[in-house]
Amino acid sequence: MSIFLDKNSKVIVQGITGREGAFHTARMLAYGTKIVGGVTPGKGGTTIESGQPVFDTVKDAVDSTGATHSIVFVPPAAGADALWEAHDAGIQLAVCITEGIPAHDMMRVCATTAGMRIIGGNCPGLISPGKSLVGIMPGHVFLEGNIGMISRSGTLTYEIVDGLTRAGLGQSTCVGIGGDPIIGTTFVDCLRAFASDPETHVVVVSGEIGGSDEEDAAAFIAEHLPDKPVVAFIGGRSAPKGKRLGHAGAIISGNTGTPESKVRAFAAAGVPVADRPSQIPELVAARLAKR
Amino acid sequence: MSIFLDKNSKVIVQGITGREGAFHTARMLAYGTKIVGGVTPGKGGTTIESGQPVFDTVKDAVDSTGATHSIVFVPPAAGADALWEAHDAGIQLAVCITEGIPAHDMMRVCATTAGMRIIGGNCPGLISPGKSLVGIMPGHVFLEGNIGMISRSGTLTYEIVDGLTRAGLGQSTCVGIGGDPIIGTTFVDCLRAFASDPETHVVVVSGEIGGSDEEDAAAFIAEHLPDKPVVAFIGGRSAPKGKRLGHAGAIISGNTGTPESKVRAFAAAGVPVADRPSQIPELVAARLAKR
Amino acid sequence: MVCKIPEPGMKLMEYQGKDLFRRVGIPTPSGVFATTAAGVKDYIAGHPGSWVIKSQVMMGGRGKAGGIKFADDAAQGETLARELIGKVLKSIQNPDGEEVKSLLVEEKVDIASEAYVSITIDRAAKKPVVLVTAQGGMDVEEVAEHNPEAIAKYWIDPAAGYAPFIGRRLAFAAKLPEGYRKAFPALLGALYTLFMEYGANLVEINPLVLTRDGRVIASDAKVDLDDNGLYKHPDIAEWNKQSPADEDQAAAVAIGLGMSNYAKFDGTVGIIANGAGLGMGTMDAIRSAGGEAANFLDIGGGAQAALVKKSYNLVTSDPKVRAMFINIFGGITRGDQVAKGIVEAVAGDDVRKVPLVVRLTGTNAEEGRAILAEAGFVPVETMDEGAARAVALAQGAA
Amino acid sequence: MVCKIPEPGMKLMEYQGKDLFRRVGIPTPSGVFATTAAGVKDYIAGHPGSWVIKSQVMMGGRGKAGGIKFADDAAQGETLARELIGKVLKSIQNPDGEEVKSLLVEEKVDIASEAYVSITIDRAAKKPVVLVTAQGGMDVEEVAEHNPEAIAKYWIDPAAGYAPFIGRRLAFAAKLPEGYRKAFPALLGALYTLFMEYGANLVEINPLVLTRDGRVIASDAKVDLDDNGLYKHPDIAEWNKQSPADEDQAAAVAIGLGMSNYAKFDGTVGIIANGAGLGMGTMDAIRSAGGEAANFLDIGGGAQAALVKKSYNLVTSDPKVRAMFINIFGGITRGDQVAKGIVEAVAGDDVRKVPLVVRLTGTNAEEGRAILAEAGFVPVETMDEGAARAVALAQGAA
Repeated sequence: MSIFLDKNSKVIVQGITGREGAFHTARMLAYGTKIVGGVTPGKGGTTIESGQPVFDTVKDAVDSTGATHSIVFVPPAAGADALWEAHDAGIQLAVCITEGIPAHDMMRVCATTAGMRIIGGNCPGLISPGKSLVGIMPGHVFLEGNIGMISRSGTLTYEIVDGLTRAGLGQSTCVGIGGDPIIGTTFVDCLRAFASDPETHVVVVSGEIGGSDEEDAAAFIAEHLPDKPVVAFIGGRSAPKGKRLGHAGAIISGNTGTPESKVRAFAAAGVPVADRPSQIPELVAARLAKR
Repeated sequence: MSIFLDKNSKVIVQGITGREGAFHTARMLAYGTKIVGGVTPGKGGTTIESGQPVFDTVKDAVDSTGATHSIVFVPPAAGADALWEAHDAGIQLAVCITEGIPAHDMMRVCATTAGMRIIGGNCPGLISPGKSLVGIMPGHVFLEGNIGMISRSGTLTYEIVDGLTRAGLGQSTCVGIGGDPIIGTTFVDCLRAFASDPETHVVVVSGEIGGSDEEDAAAFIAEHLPDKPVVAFIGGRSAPKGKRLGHAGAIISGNTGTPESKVRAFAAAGVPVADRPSQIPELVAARLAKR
Repeated sequence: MVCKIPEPGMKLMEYQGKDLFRRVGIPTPSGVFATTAAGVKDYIAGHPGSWVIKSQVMMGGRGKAGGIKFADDAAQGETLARELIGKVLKSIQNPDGEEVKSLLVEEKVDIASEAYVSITIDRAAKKPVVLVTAQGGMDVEEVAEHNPEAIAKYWIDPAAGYAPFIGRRLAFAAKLPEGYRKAFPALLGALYTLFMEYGANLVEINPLVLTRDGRVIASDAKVDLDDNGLYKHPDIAEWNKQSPADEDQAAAVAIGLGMSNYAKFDGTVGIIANGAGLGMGTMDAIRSAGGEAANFLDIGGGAQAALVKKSYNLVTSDPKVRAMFINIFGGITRGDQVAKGIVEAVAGDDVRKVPLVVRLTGTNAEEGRAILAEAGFVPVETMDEGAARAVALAQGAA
Repeated sequence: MVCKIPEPGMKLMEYQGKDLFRRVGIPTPSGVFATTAAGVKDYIAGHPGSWVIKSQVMMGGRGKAGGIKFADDAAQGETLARELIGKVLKSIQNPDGEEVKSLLVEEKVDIASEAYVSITIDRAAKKPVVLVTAQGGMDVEEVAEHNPEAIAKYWIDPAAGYAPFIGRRLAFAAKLPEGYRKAFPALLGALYTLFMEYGANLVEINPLVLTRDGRVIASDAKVDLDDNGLYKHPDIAEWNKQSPADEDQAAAVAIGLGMSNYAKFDGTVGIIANGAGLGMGTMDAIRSAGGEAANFLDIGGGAQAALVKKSYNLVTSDPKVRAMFINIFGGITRGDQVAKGIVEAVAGDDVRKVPLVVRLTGTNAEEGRAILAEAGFVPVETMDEGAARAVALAQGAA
């Protein structure tokens, strides 16, 4: 099993004829993703080289293909619009690759797209290895298996997964939740989904300094995932302490977002934290052995 | 039984120390309504003559009293704000007496207060005779019983109910849904509630020319209320045909809002339409006799 | 109220609508507003070229009625303007005609294509609805009747608001020519901003012109504002005071009623009621009794004595009124206040007295009936009874 | 990125923040912005009275650092301005100090009370959060620590937006003095408009002053804008170009990176990585290997060869850099493009050459490795290995 995405998920590409859209559409198709079409306004009625139809609007695409998943490759200024269009057309899950969508647009998007799961923005996407890839991840790094993976960073995900795969530890689903300030799906959302996936045996959470997502994840794990082992990594622990954003930031969550507070939170939840990505496979293997 | 309101409903009054608010609070208390407090910003901590506490905010009032119902007596420019405040504080049903809230404010209110039922604006409120009155209706006209009543107009409601009461036909709940262009609760919403109230035996729908609520109600009755007799009245049938609002209005619904179209719709749904309010009691009695 | 289906509003003249268009960034033709022939002459003299001179009237069909002219120089412009100003335009929609008091002089654009776009309120959906068709420049109702699939519709969620994909989708669905596509999403966004910010019942651009040089321009402007929202824009509310579009509205506002609380009809029985529903019901009862209402007047909720008196005077100022039926069922309106107003109204020397039938029940009815009794009035018991008596009095007095 | 927790942004000076305040209708003290002592003198000469002269700096604690003065006439104003302009202010928060380049001259208001209000983004809730306390004029973090219940909070639903009850509730909850109550809901609404329209990470008024004559005025202004939204306001983006607040940001933007994609540190190992996460992970790996990173540089997704070359030059322009570790795991970034950029960068005569370790894997890694091999580079296999080698090279070169 997998979460959010399986081999039957029908996917459309928003921005399919753009430079990045076209490049990654070909890669996703090569991986086996069921890409049923794409959207580029003004190019409706044409097809891309590999034969998939192009539509003027997401609604046309969904009506014609029955797509449930979408992946968004558009410039940041068009990102919110693309997500609203996907929601309006009935898309159930949208992966937003676009980086740098204004945070205030994203707050409004998140508040007005109930019923649609958004992954990202500024994320590498979603992969259920051996089944489907909706993202820009290098598919060959991944291996089908039972490890769930959630990460704020794209390239760090590949780094960690590469290690897992080399150690023979395949993955059920890997979710790059994205690095922008406001993202659609959090660690907790993913952990909740993994919790009810019997074929995910261990979950790897790859966090970063800043924000409070990791602390929230740790609290969720402690309360709701007693039987699902979790292993964590926190990137940026060597970074010099940065300037703070004004005064108000830290007061809201009562949380400093420092590496120490994150490591402490995971430790309290019984989650081992790797010092380096390369340590993760052994931590995972140890947890698997205990099952 | 009754819909929307029963004798245990805890009610607060928004604008309790204003002229209309104070006047109708006294009348509602006299009727037996469980008014547990009210709101007037800046008068928090005081009490009204009859002893109910006044709060600065709806949240304070709800937190202190456990109120679930609210009735709004504020100027039109403050109407939308009052409804948002009620929703935000967890009120479940708000009766909006205020007339003339801008339609665009109300569209936004209706789109952003999911979970709270709004009756009105520009409505006379809600009464479950013998149990509770949340509105400005003259309580003595009403009689406890088994007739449900829904009306777009305030004073026409009293007219019709007066006739029912004189004929010994008591009412379960009477809802004045309000006459403003955008209202929170429609005929159909009320019919749906009456449909599952076993102690409402006949429903009276009092409509008006214009709009398409009556046609929608007729369609709903035909489909969902096979076993609940309904009697209707359409006010304004003698009105000269008015000017139309631009071109676009009629095109949306494909509906002219004329008395003829409304009478036709009700007839098609098996609903007798009274020519005068004074005919309603006999139509109701006939329907009751057939049960 | 009954006469302004679906809802009461303040209609703007074309030049006023275009003023709002410019505030939100919708392109309009260049030009000038003029109230004199000299003004037209001076403008064209200063801006040589071909100009359209458009009569500023509320009525539909002004083109067919001869209200739109073309001028190629200042002298011609002056002549045409002199012809138009003061002219009474008549059309099928408006057989009584409407006098031209002002003109809009606009650049004559080279039209490649004409589209139609409007936003209005869908009361049932509680949402703004956008209509777009590529068949602009003609009556959209005809398009709706003969070619309904040519009209693309979209209901905007007021919580999410407008997003450009809505304009894109509509442009494709309505098959607008490609030249519209780039400008349309932003233009519709601006129109939605106008619709929401200014509280419009209707905003309509017909035609929305695509020029041969690739511009997309609002060639006409129809804007109808919700009068309940006018308080947010005192400058625009002022426009209406300067030139009220409707005499009945103006009369109602003058005595402190809402602008849609009064309307004059052709009958002989004057009516005052509290509440639009009861007012309409009273009109129906008058007709059932064999008469016709002279008016609709809703004193609204919570009316005080002074307003009742003013309303009495307004209704009886219509010489057709032969009898009056005041029908009050008190809820928020209190019977004693109404009774006091009636007594005061009829007591004055400055009022036209007509046979009066009063029906008073509901909140504080006892007190009210006592006040009336003291002044020598005996109220009737029911609406039907009151209607019958008022009709008889009106006919007897005829 | 790592150095601007919680998110990168463009901080405005007080006078710029107040410019935005005035655009949305938030009252600010009267006064003038000046960059010369003569400007201060002239203004006070033309507007006799008591004036506050405030140094325009980004740092906190400018009052304690002597950056705020009071003048009662033009001559005094000139003298004080001359003292302040060019002065380097130092505070605990900013031991390096910041040079004063401009001043804000403002009316000295008669303070009855000082409150605090801010709006910032709660990333976890995905909503704007408002903080209000009656204890204005002091450090809100101290209030939060010692008297947390004095801070009232409200999370605004971005779909519903702001409504006046929010301001009322916060004013009551924070126990603001009664004098604030009338003005506060509209003022907070304006602040929310600014926050959303201009895309602010933070808007803060501290203190929000209630004057003895009953006005409510924003006495200070702290505004931090999300740089991702700056494209919507080119006039404001221009402010930043004129005086970049941060040298690293300016350097990043100059070569076409995002303003938070580069930051300089104290170590000796230069870093280029693709992705902020991998960049941070690479820094961690350098420390694990016993070294320290000289910088953070994220070339972002989909970087082309030219950008890689410019990034190489930027990192090596720091003389502390003794070795370079380029760590690429290709996803949207293609290994061949990066390899090409590395080869081009190092081929130039105009670059400072430092020992270079490259790790290249992921998308188009094979092609990239072929390009590198052709140019004589042998990439390492893993990040740990690359970090270890780069640290060794940096230390060997020392």
